[in-house]
Amino acid sequence: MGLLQNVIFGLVTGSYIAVAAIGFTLVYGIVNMINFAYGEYLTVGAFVGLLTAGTLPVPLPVAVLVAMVGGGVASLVLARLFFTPINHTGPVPMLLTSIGLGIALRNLIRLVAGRNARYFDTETATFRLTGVPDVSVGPFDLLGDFFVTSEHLVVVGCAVGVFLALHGLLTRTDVGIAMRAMGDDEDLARVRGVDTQRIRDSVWVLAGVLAGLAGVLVAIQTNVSAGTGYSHILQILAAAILGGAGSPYGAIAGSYIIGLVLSLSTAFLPGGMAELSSAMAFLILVVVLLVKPSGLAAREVREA
Amino acid sequence: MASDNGKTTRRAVLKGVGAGGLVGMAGCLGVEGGGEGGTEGSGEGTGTTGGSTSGGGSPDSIVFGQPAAQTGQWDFLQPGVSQATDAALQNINDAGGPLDTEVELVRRDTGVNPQEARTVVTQLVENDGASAILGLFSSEINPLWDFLQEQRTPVVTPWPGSTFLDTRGGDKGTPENLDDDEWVWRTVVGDTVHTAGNAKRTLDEGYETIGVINGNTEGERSYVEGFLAPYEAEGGSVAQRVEVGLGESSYQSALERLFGADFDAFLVSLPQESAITMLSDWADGGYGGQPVLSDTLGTQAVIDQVGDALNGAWAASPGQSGPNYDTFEQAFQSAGDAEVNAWSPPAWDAMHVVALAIERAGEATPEAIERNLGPVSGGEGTAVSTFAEGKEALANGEEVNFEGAATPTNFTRHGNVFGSVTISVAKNGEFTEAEVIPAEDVRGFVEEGEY
Amino acid sequence: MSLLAVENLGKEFGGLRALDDLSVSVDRGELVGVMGPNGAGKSTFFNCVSGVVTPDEGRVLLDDADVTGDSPEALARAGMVRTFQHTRELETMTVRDNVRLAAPGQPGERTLPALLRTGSMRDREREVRERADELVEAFELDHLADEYSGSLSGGQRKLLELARVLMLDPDLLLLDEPFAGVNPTLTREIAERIRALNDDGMTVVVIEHELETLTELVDRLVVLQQGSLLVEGDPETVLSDERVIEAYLGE
Amino acid sequence: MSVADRLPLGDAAGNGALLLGAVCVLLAAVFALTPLVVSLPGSLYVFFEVAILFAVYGVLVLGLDLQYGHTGLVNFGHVAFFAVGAYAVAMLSARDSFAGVSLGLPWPVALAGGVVVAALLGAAVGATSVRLRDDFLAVATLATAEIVHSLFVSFEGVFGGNVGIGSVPQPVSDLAGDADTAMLATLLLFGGVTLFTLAAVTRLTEAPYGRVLRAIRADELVTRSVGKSVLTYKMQSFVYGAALAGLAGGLFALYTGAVAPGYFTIQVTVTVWIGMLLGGAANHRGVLAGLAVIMGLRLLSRFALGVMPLSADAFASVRLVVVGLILVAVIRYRPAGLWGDAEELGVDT
Repeated sequence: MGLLQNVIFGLVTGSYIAVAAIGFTLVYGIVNMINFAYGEYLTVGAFVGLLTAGTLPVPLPVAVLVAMVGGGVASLVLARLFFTPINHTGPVPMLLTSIGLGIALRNLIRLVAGRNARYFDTETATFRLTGVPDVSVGPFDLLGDFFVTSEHLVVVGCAVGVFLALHGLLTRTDVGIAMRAMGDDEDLARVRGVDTQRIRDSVWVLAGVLAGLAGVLVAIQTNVSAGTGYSHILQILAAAILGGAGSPYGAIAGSYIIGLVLSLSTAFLPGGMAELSSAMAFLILVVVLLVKPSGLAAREVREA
Repeated sequence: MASDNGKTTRRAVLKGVGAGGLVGMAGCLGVEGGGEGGTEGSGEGTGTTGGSTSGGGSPDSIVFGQPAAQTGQWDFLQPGVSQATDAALQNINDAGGPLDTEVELVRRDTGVNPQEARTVVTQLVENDGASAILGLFSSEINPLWDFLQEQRTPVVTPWPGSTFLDTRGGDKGTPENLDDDEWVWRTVVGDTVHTAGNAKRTLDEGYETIGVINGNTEGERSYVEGFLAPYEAEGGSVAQRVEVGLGESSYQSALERLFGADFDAFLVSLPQESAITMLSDWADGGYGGQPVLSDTLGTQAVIDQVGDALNGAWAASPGQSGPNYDTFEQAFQSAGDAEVNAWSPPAWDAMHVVALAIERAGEATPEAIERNLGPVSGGEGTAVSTFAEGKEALANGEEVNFEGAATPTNFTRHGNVFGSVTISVAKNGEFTEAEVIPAEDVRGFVEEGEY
Repeated sequence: MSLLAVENLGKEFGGLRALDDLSVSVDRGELVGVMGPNGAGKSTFFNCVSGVVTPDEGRVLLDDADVTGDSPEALARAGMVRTFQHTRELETMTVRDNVRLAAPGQPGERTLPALLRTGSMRDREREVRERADELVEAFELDHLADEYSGSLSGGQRKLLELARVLMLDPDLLLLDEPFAGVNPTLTREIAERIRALNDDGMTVVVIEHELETLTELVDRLVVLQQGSLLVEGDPETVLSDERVIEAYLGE
Repeated sequence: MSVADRLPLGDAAGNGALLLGAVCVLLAAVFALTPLVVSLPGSLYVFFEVAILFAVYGVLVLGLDLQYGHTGLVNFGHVAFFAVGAYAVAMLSARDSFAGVSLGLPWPVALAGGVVVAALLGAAVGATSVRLRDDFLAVATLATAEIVHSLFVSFEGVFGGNVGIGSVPQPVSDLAGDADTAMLATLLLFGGVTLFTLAAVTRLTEAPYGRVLRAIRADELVTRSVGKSVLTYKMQSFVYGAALAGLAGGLFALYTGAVAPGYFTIQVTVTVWIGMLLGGAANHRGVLAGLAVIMGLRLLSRFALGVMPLSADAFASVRLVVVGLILVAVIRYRPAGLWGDAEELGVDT
């Protein structure tokens, strides 16, 4: 069993978790809520992408862009309808509202779109590297032959693109700088003349755009159905909290850790324990919350 | 038959000695005292009946209940089963219906959740007056086993492959005697049996070592266990087995682990969507090897999504080799645009045996249906493929033997069916039937009385 | 002998030194004022002493016992009780319940007596109620006794907080800006009450940003600057100290 | 509920529930232990079924209300403790289950074991998690529930996988004999247990004990600064809630005669949470009433199938959409629930 190959798989998995987790964690940082309905935003994006690719004669990348726009619009509308009016009530009512909204959205999607899984028609090419020496340690090989597929490259490429764009946004643009200021201290930001509602809206849109992208990426790899996003929400949440809730850079790190752990635990856990690999993300989440609730980014999460 | 013309209580009154009357409790509780002590075992007593059926002549209405997966884990399979059920219903009612009465079907969502299923079954039996239940999954039947026995209403279901049912259910070969009955029947071949057909094919093709990848739910595990028992008994061995969760976005690590071992063929037991993801990953990774697919995977969608890499893969399906599959298929196609799945033909069969049981019994009570499911499905009678044929034969005083779409529908003493197993091989973008392993060959793998 | 002794206390927050080698002691029966410009470390000093924050260095002695790092609840039970700069009312509880809550030694706060409604719980509760009613009345909150404390005005909150801590009958009372945001009339009233408590033998330490009231009230003043002790002594001496004047003017 | 005096010193709070509970249990005993039989109209069975489930969930919601309504602990993994209690009881008492471990111990021993195991899990989760901020505690408990669920599914040899554990004794059915009498006796017995639970939590929360819990919900630091060991109380509250969930799980297992992962999905948590919020957290009778409303609505919606202009498929989805929107609407428009006290809960209306 080649470690290198499994690391590649882990990085791919981590990539689409990361795209989604950034959106999730930005909402957490700015709006101060855990949005449990966020998985449904992925589903919405995936369906928008599928519909576009299926009905219009446009190439897939255009469909992806449409999905991102669709996700952004959906996110803003939902926020305005459900979350903005209760912004002042604190994290717990917001969390509960998002849980209710998630149930409603998921079933609404099922009602409208039906229950069958749909697929994107894509072609995949595989690039294989052979002749890589095995560097054996016990039963494991550190290197060994490996392959990547065009799908892998697209997913990782999209993720890297998102990271770069995000970094640019947060450091170079007024909106991004205001976002960071607001994440640090909302009152101070307001005093300094930041239009906090506008920033919140921007974050909702950004989160929706990222969810749309992540939704399509997941859908290309698997399929689209009403449960697509929901089945990923706990991984996204685990990644965001692992990275330090509210920190986009932390979320990226958290996502790759989750991706690697999922991949490596599936590959290397002893026989009887392999079944645990699906629970691994949650195990990490619980451990992080216990040991270092502030996550990797080490933001102060103090009570009182 | 004549012995059971009166109204019967659905629940056995086993005890009733010396009870005092608690009169006037809230008005809604009828309290019975004394009078029918010690009728242990007969399971019969006079009392109220919850259903709307009555003995003798044409009942006002006949209701079948269908617990369904309109939401929940397997909801994507429901359209194929609903459409098959509706097609059968149409077919039955077009022929005048059992006892010249139109059958009404009430379908209620269980979300594949045992708790909901319990409520749904109660409501179907007690409020909707269903005289038979035509649904329920293994994951609902197993935890509700005792409860279903108490209902004393036949459950004839197209879904469960579970080995749990191998030695449970049916009339134990004694149709008239209800005491030993276990009220659950399935018109789908159990995993123990048809998997044996697949195992046989795998061995016949010379694959003596396999890898196994399966999902972690009851259906997937039970398939693998059904496969491995005869496979290993006949000399095959398992090089590696990997169990995975369903609906994951990637199975590449699991494949990496699986193919770390040395084997020629690998068995896939996953629901369709997860299997497509997994097989796409497998194709992309170029792992090679002969794929052996579980019954549910012989579908066009699998080939369409996975592509040419799947050429040569075979699926063994028990669900479409009944003597009258064509009759079913025709009716199914004209009933809507849902895709046929492995449980559609069994759903058709279930409707038919129940309707025929009513026609033969001359009444539509649950007990009467239970007594007649065995007689109309097996034995010496005139072979019939539709309700209309059966109704006519019965009217002529003949016995009938329903030959179904999924299997010949000959219930074993445990309420199970045997059938031949169809091997379909993927070739040039579609599955083509390559071989039919006759029921008799498969039967050899299963001990008499153990199924 | 000193009731409270603080020795070489140090505390750092993210590279910022909030307390730096601070040593202060308070004798039994004293009424001490702690002052200093914003950021001088007054609140951190209280937080370290009352167990809300654990100091990085140094020791806190209460009645000669080392209580460094002890929890606030343990310290409260040991006789040292504090209030907060921004009044922290239990807003979702009534004024009465706010005061009653603080009562020590209530067996009904344990599971079994609560479930069994033991006699000892009821007897104690009767005493608690009497005492709480006395305090509520004494602080002229009786007309608000059944209101949720969330509806009180700022001054009333200060009074309620005082009533609540007095329920504990503390040996040492730490008051964090008891006059902040309170009108002059009420300020005088609160000051008188503090004086009276001190006269009855309670040791009191008051942090205050406002100089005027504080200097009239206390026996001794401690001035902090940048986490260290700047000056201490009787109010007049301290207020005329050049360094103090500079510290305040320089602000 | 009077806000002025939580502790009526003369007449003991919760005595009504205690008395009524005793009557219920006595009646249950009469039906179960004597040869008396009843026969119920079949059309009412479904209501009895749901009423029995309501009694079980009632114990759950009371435990949750102790944790959240009074102490402010956001436990979003309540189903885990319910499931663990049920599985422990099933595994200890089952005889020859088709799958998984079955030890065949007498059911009273098993029931006690179930409560203890659930309480221990509560202690383990509590010890590590109650320090967390509200929403993080919600996430930690939710993740715990997911882990527990996947353990039950994965370790087939121990927990029976998806089949679960069967052949669990059903003492009430065995004693009562016929099904109708058993159903009534079960409802009375479980109703009695729920009322006892109501009495117990009412006594706890109306005693000075409850004053401390509510103070913790309001402001932990203040509560500590007046000498209360907040962590101890939070732990106790969490463990009591978990133990009650374990009790509910045990009763459930002994009623259904089988446990399986399908019984213990996140749906259970969502249902009791909606019930609690709808009724009004911190009001014991309110949360029971809220639970009754949501479970009643779901039951009645089953009967709406015939009159709604929708296909059965669409109806199934619409039902769940409505459930989700109820949760959203309650939080937005009745944040204190139907019978909760907005000021006491510190919410705007």
